[in-house]
Amino acid sequence: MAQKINDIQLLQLVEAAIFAAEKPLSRAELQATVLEGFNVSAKRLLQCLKQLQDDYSARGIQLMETASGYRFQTRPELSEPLARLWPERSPRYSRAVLETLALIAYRQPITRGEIEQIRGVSVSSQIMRTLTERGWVKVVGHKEVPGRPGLYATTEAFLDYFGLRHLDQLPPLAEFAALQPAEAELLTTVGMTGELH
Amino acid sequence: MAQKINDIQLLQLVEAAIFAAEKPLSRAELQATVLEGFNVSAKRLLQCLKQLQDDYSARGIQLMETASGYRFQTRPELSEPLARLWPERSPRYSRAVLETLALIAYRQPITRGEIEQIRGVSVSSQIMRTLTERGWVKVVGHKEVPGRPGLYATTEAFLDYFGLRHLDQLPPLAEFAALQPAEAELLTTVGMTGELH
Amino acid sequence: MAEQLPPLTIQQPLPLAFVRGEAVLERPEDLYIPPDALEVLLDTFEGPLDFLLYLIRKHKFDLVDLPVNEITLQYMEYIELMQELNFELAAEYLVMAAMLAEIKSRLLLPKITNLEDDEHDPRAELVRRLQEYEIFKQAATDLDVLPRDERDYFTAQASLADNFSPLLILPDVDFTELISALNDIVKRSKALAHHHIQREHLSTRERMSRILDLLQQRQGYLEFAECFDLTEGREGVVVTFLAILELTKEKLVELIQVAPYAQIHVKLALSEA
Repeated sequence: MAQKINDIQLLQLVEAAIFAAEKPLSRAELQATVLEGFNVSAKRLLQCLKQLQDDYSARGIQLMETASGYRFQTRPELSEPLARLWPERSPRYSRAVLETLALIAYRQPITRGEIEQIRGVSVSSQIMRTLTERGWVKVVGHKEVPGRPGLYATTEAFLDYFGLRHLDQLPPLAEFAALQPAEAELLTTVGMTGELH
Repeated sequence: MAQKINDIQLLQLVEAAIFAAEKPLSRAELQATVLEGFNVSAKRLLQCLKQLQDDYSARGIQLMETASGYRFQTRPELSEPLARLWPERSPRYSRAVLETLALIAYRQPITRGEIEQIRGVSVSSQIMRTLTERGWVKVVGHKEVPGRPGLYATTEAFLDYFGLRHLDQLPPLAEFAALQPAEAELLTTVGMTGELH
Repeated sequence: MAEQLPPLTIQQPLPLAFVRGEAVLERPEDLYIPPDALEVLLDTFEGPLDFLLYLIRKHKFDLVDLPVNEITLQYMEYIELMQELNFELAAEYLVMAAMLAEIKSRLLLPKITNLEDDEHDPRAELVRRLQEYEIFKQAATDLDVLPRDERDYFTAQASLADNFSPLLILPDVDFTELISALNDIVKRSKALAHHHIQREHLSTRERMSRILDLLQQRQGYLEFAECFDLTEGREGVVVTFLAILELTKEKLVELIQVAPYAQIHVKLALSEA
């Protein structure tokens, strides 16, 4: 004693079921739950789902068929503004990140190896990635030594963030040059020290 | 530097946001999240929501405004077949729970002792716990009498659950005026007793 | 709910009751109530007020002009019956019994005060409580039929598109944090410090980065003159020149001149391999 259901009622019911279910609903699940007792043919259900897909084609959400069934999902183009509904605060930067950034700012262009030499500890790829993804540092070239390590420099975004127009607005660190012994020696040797100021 | 957004994009974004959010979204929340940077006037947003309400008026789901904001929900007429999606879920509440909830809703803020006085029986801690855990009632203060009993009030979640925007959308109480003892006494004194029944 | 209750014992003919001016005569009913039915009865009521209301409605008594004698009699019969059957009665039921008995006895006393004063009607307080309870009992029923979530409607939700990722709020860095990080390095590296203390303009280092960046964009090859921006003035030219010298010295670039007086080119240094 199957109940009758007209096309509009069928559409409403299938639509509501897919929206209300916590997970994608397959056609078999629709038949076994909300459509139980209505005797809706497979063809009719398919038509109904096609109709729903059309109805939502120009809307903010779309009816998608995934491996486990049908579900509504937001348009991919809207992901960026929708992201603001779920802001995630990332943790503060570690000391290592800040020291690396400071060294790149003052000693650019500089390789990761040179940073490690000065800091006296290894610099993880994660640190370099953090700074690169933030858009504060970038690779501006490669040092022509074995392994061709990347040469890091700060970006305009870095200056913008800290409200600087030029790097030389960073406070001078008189002692800083002393940290590169090899270089300091070289400079002394070639007698160009004076001219560098 | 507000970005431009056309009416169709606005509709899609608001629609997607309400569908994707875990809880009802107020206009203020929409403005502060997905619409941030678009400079959409209050009037335009209201029109957009009205448009959405119209778009869905004949569908299996509807756009509703409850106490804490807008959400899409399935049509009440579809509840019976839809309930088959969750065979185990059918929350029923005892009369004791419902009477206690009604007293808190209509007489808030109210102490447990006052509820017991009106109901003529003690109110178990289990009942108060059920209502608190559902997020329907909360302690909003303490009555300054010995023991400083908690004063209970209903929450936005309570209104949301019952699809209400304000407490005054609750069904009116029968002959409520007659029931306020202080008021009734006053009326009696001035000889209005007859009119109270 | 009341309709589903078992028939109640009535031990005496009911008095005539007037409901909205209409006389109603209830006939005596069966005396016997099975004990388990009484238990169900107790569970059905939300306390003595609920029970009293049931009795009042069942016998179509007028709540406002409560016939205390009759209702007390009815009430007592049930209570006694339940006590005889050793049901554990909530204390509230016994308190109510005492209250009814008290009202009844006060009604028997000669009235001293003027009769039209409602406040001195011993029934008034009980009637008020019954009325009040009945209204909230009704409110609870009304609340229960309100359409509600998870029963009459369900929240409609959509999943997020596959390309969705939450907005990452990146940590703020204070300028002083950067400086203090640098100071730490300086302190830590004291041991490495060389006697020759060099102070270099940061603008030179910045310019070095810029030239490298430009070289990358130009496939590693630039005319010497292209490195200079004459609008920067003398100082800019000097900074650029120093930067090129420094880059050459660090073997990051090579300067190439194919013939005397020919154009000088700046070229990214290539490894020997």
